[in-house]
Amino acid sequence: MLKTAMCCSALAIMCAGAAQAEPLQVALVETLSGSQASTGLLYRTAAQYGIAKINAAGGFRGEPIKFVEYDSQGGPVGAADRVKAAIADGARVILQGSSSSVAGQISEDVRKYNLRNKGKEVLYLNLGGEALELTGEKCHFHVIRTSPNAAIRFQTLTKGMKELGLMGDKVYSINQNYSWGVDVQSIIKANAETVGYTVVGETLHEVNKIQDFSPYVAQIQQSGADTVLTGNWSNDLLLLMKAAADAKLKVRFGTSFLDQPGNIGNAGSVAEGNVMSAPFNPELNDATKAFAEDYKAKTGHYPAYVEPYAVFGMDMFAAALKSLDDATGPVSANEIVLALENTKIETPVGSLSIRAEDHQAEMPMIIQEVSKEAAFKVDGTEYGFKPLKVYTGADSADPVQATCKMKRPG
Amino acid sequence: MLKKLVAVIAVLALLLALPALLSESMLNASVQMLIAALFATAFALLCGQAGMLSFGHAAYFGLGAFATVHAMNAFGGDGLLPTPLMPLAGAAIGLISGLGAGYFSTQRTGTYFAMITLALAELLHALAPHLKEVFGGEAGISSFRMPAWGFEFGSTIEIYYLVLGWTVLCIALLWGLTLTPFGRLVLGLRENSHRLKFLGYNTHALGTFVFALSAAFAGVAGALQALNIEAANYVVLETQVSTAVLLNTFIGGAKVFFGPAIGAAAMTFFGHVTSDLTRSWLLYQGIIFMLVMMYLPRGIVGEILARFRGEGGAVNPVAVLARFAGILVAAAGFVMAIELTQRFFSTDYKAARQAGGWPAVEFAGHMWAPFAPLTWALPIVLIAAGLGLVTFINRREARRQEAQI
Amino acid sequence: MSRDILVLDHLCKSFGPVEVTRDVNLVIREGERHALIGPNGAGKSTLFHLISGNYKPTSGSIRLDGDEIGGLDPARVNRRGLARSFQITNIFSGLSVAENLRLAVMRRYGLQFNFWRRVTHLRRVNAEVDDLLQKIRLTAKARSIAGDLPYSDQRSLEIGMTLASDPKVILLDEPMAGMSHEETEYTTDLIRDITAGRTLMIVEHDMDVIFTLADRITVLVYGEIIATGTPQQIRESARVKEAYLGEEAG
Amino acid sequence: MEQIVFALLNGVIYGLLLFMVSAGLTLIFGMMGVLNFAHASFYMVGAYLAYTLQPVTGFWLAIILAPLLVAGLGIFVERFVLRRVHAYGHAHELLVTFGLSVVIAEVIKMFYGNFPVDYSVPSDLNFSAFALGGMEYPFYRLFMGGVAVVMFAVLYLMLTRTRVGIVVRAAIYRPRMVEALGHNVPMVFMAIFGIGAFLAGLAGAIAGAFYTTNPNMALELGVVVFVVVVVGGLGSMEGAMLASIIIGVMNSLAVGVNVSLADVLARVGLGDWARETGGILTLQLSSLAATLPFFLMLLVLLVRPSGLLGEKE
Repeated sequence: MLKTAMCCSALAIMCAGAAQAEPLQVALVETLSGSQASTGLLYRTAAQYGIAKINAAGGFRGEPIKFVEYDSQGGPVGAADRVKAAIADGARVILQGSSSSVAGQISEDVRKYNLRNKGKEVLYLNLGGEALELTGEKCHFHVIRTSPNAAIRFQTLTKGMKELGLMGDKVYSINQNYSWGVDVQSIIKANAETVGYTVVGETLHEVNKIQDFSPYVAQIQQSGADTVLTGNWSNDLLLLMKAAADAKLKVRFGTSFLDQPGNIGNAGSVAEGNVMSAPFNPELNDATKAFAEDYKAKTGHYPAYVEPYAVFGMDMFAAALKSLDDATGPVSANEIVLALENTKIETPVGSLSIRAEDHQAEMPMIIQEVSKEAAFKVDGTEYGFKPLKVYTGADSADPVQATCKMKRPG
Repeated sequence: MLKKLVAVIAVLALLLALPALLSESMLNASVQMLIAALFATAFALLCGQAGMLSFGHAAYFGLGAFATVHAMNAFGGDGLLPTPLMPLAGAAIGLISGLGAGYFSTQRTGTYFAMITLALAELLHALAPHLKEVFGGEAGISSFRMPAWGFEFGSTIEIYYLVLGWTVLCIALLWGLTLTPFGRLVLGLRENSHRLKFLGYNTHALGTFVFALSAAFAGVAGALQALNIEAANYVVLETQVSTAVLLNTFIGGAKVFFGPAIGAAAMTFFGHVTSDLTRSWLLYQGIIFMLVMMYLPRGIVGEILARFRGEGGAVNPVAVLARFAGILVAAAGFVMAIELTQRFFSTDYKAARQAGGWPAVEFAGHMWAPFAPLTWALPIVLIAAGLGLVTFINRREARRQEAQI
Repeated sequence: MSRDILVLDHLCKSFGPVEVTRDVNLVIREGERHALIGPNGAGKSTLFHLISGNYKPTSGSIRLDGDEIGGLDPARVNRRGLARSFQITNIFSGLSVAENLRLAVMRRYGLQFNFWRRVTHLRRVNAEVDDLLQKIRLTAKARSIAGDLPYSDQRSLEIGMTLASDPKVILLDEPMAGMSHEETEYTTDLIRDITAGRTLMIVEHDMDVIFTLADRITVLVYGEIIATGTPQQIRESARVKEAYLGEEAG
Repeated sequence: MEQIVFALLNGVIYGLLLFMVSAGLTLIFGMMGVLNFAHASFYMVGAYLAYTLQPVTGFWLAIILAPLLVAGLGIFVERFVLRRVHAYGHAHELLVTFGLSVVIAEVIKMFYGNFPVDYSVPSDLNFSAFALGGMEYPFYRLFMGGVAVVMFAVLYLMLTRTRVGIVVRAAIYRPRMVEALGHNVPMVFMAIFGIGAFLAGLAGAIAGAFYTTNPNMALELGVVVFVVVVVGGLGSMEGAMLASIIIGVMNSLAVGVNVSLADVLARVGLGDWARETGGILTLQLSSLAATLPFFLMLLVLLVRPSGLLGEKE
């Protein structure tokens, strides 16, 4: 079945202002058009998949969940506008994931809205904004992050690479110069002693502006590093790897977003042997295989990049709703948050739970490498991701940040 | 004169009554439209009236937004600068930065002027994320509207009236400006700045000052946006913001006073509605813009006004209606072709093809198979019929006018 | 005898290696109509550009009523009391005729950075504009867009705008260029009318105009003055004849 | 030492790529006074077309056919879009090409999706040309540089040695005069537009395989190309070449320079103060590599507005 029949919000606009809709309304506020749309569209697919599952299982309190999409048109400004529209249209839950800056804006918008509208609170389910401050100084009761963050990704990555013997002693850290990249860089430095490596060089470069990475590669070469750790994504990762390969630089890359669609297809053999820490791998076990196949049957492609954990986040949400399903009538966001704090689910990769102190999800992380031996090939190449090691949620968890001072209701 | 007055009062009354007529979500869209309208009107002072095409007005809009957020955090909504007066902070920073930027950029004209404004804005945009104290890094700076003067400023309605008040005030001031000696000199600057020099005017000072005024009002628009979303993020300094206001201004008509405001409001509304309806809305926006540039060079409002003034001969209502009908039919066909193509190439369709074969897709309540002749014949027939009608009317009108002469 | 209003003293201008104005010494007396003639490329326009501030002199001085104006920008030169017209029509073609003149008049009333008065309520400025309209015989077309006017009317407007800043010295650069015989006669009358009591310096190719209009004439050849005198003197000057005939023969 | 050689070589070759794209733009800008916003879109279209053709025709034919198709697109745009708005002035021409760039990007996304497509260097070209100090230098980079140099030579000879070139150069400076002399200037414009589009398309077809082919590639390169044209001086082919290489080398060298204003101020004893003040003063040059061209452009515009080798303002 083709699901292009989106709920058009123009209609919603016209009938809003009428009585609040009975079914629970969930709004996806994502960048769905323009130059930054690619990731937003993946979150959309995952969210649709998750909602369809809930509704197939009977919805919530006898009604299917009403799912509405809003195009935030790029940045935080558009998102702020669309969040207002979504709430005005009756949405009680906001989903978003593709950008930390948008996540920060939505988090603040939800906080302010809830302060002003006691009893009509809204929940923001952050499916992928990974900046540390979202569960640090910006944390508050009505935001839940179901994705990993910089700390989770890079402490598992460094530990895993070291234990697997994939990391040398000399590490070069190259990252994008904004909060995410800065977070990653500081974690790489912080872990150097405990894991056992030296950072021989570090670079912060401009985000998505550099066409030619060869100067950076020359720097890496000069530093004598054998391992490059980078939180880069999209073009910045691809061009960096390609430039390294062109210079025949003999280093291994440790990354977090290598599985973005198109990356392996574009990098080809260049990516072989590079390592990634991510919350999913399809060939881990039968459950992951079944999930991957089911996802492909519904959406046309295997779950990749942000999609798996966005789906698991939706599963988490579904489980929390299920625990509230015994009553009738409308549900409050506070109830959903409390239920989420108490929910622990088994995803195909392992158990997933939300930490009550800062609302960061604890989830298993899988160290994997790009290899021809992988069962699930990506981008139509002969390569895929071969799982090497699994860290459970407890193993991978980062400590709660001291800056998070969450006020709980009541 | 009386007619104009009646029209202004009617529009104002409608704007005042909007909160009672619209849903909250639509009211929120109206706030965006008002801000865009003010920004475009401020921009048009420079680009339409003074004839200086700026590619970097996002800078002043953004600086206004940041100044306001800092002011909100510093004053907490009372004291010297209570919440309703916050836009003054935006105006001040816009004026100051505009004087500086204007001083440099107005030393050149034409494309060079445009390139300097572009470079200045790009520099600011590139530096901003590195200056965390001022611009808050990529998370931006957040704030909170504090109550003042007995208002909470919590609800959309209160914000609407606040934004409406400022927008009407600023547009009125800009309108008033066109009636003053300075306003007329600005037109002289556009028409022939070289001649102005030989009439004893300091054109560089004039240019700098127009630039600064335009930046100041753009700063107010930025301030209103900051008040509305209670935050500022360096993405407001992006090139897209500069180009959006440019497009809005020219779609409305840069040289007609209310053209930019109407264009901006219309395009904001268009984006608001279509972005949730179709993935291809940016494509439509681009095409609309190109068509306006090619066929309505004075902008939509500008062309309508020119017709009212009787340019291009007497208006034949039947011909106008027929042309409209033709354009609508062709547009329908075109939209259908685009939407179907978009659907057949989408990832959703790939998913649907998992089962094998070439399933049909839904559009406008019908299912269309990719290889059915009707699927493609219908849009082609619609486009041909629509354009054919327009061409036919145009030829007939041309003949009629020839006959009259 | 009237005083010297405009004095050019050893004025030189070169563009790179090319000397366009060579050691020009010239005195214009207050109230006279002084014509500047010379073959094409003699540097007449350059001289106007130098006096009006469009070019900066390489060396030498230009004094207006005793004050040095050489090297000042055009706006300052204008404010010192010297206005000029252009060979190629140079008006605000998108604005109305009255608006063109108003812009030209306003400056003298200090109305540059004025944001509080309405242009329609500037009584003295508008009175002056009406007066000018009458002088240049365009009252009936006051509200027409300047760019839509016929060529000769545009030329009249050009002269009107030059006059509007009430200058001590007026420079007219080929005001009759491209005009028919009737139009030329009409414009000659107009110029005589409106420059009564002012100092005029004019560049023109039409010798009939020059010899009926000018009190004195200066002949410029290859950037150098070869003669200055009354029309009678110029007519009889051997050097002028030689220069002109030589030019035309070649 | 090897580092510097590598950096210079990389810079020069990146500069040569910039030149390939900006060559057409500067010709068009010089002749018509139009900054063609859609020019970088031609670069993108070239890459996508070559990617599409490659499986059918093979790499070599694809990188020849794709630019030809792009040239056709350019001619179409000139004839049916630009010529129409020509009478309304430069602002309109510029804006209509801006609209066109949006349309092209959206159409590309409609057919190819949002992610980069897997267009890459064919394996038989994927070898290193030489090694220096432990780093190997990819042959394909030299190939890109070589194509650009050949292109420059051909263009230069064409413009200076042929009759057509003389007409074109004359049309850049005095379009009316050339028209009066009986040359068909609109035809010349159209041809130049086609050639410019061809060059951009060629650059895209070649560079798209080396870098990435994605829907944002026009956006990324577009503004830098403007900078090249303005810095080089409009209409000046040699200027474009010079500016491209300056920007390329600057880009490449700046990355290795970890100097901030604070370090400079430390020379005069203000280092501590600067570091405490932070902000812009402690910003390292290397993190601003992509911003430097704008500094350069600003500087050139304010000091020498006609550009490095431009002749008219």
